[in-house]
Amino acid sequence: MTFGPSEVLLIGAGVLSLGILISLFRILLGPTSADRVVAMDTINTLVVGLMIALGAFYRQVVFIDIAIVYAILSFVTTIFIARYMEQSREKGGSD
Amino acid sequence: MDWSLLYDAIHVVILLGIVAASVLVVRMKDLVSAAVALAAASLLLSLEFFILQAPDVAIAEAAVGAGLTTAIYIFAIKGTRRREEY
Amino acid sequence: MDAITIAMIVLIAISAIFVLLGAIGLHRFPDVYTRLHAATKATTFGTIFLAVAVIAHGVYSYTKAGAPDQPAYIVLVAHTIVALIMLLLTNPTGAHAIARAARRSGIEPERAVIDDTREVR
Amino acid sequence: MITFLVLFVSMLLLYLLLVAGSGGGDGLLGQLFSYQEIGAAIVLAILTAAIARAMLGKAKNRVMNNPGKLLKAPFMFIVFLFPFFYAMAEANLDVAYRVITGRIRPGIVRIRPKLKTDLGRTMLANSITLTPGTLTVDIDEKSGDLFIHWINVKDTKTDDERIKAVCGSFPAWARRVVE
Repeated sequence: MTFGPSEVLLIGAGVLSLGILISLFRILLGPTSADRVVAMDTINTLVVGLMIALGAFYRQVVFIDIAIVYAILSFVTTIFIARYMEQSREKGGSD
Repeated sequence: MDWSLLYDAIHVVILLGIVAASVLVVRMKDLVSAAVALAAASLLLSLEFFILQAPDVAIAEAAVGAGLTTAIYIFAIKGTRRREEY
Repeated sequence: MDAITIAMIVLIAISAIFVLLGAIGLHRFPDVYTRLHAATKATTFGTIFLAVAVIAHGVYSYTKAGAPDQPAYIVLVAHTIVALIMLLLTNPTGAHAIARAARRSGIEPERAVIDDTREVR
Repeated sequence: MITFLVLFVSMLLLYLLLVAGSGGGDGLLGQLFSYQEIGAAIVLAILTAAIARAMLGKAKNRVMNNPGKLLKAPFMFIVFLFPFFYAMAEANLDVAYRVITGRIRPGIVRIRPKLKTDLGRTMLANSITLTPGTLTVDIDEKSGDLFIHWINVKDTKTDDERIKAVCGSFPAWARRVVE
């Protein structure tokens, strides 16, 4: 058993995946759809962080490129849903 | 303590998240909330491909799943009523 | 345990604390706007510290590695910096878009003591 | 022309950052870039700048028309990063305190920062979103007023006091960097 930088990165990745699991409960509970979009945006940020941590853990550079692509594309999704909610002008329903 | 156990634990957490988000997609009555849950499921699926060390599939899933399908679903929801009734 | 391990433990501990606080804040606050405060600020700050830990790891490994392995660590550090810049540009913009969409679709801020947007529309 | 040059330099820097580590030489400088990549970077940056110039030249960004300010802006931006990161750390400790205790007093206030350019307003809005207890909700596009959600409203009398309480010295910094 060794304890070096790789193991520390793995622990950080574990904490981030715990944060993803906690945020998923807000998608389940959230009274309005805006709450769910907030939870999805949080998960996006955490997934980018997890990709950076695991990319350094694997020591392969291709994996960090995925994080860059992912950060840009998830932003497009968030903006798209926000534009739709802005135009629809009705109260977000509860479930 | 064996560190590969923690690696497997992350893997299991991501898989549980995919299952939970997919169940939410079916159960939601509000269509925009269902689209958001579908986006969450597909981004966790992209992370799963990442952990299985398939970078090309992960990029394709991120582009198609997180970017394109959500936009198409929102376009489709624009043409319907927002709430599902049955 | 050498110096780089201790430095990374400190950086990743800070990042873990803020990420968990952001995720818990999603459940402790009453409405969309206050949840956005917890979600954007705390998780962005946590991810910055995680990226700084990865950059420190890359720089340290560059000084230790032999000549044929060194370019891989330069690429690692440069691409982590690009990912961090993208995150810092897109995160506040996305939060602002969500807040504006929520206000224009008619969600009232809960327990608000003052609301200047009400007199505009 | 100046828009073209700004786009060219920024695209060149982005491409070079993405291909760092492609050289085959010895030492840090020898390993950074190969000649082929630098040539490709120049060609692609010229193409990108020529295509994107028509789109970005329309914005009301007056800093683009003033070469002296333009050369000063990157240095001022780097100096701005230090107070910005201090305020960001303060913001996160504040949010952490409010998550733990649950003590909030939210509200949406209207402030008038008197910035003229689009770039300055964007920078101020993004800085406000990342710093103590405030979040930009909406913008009045004609007058440049910002609507800000404030997690812990303090009572203020005049407009200047309110701007000071919401965003500290950021309007002055934004004016210094891009106007």
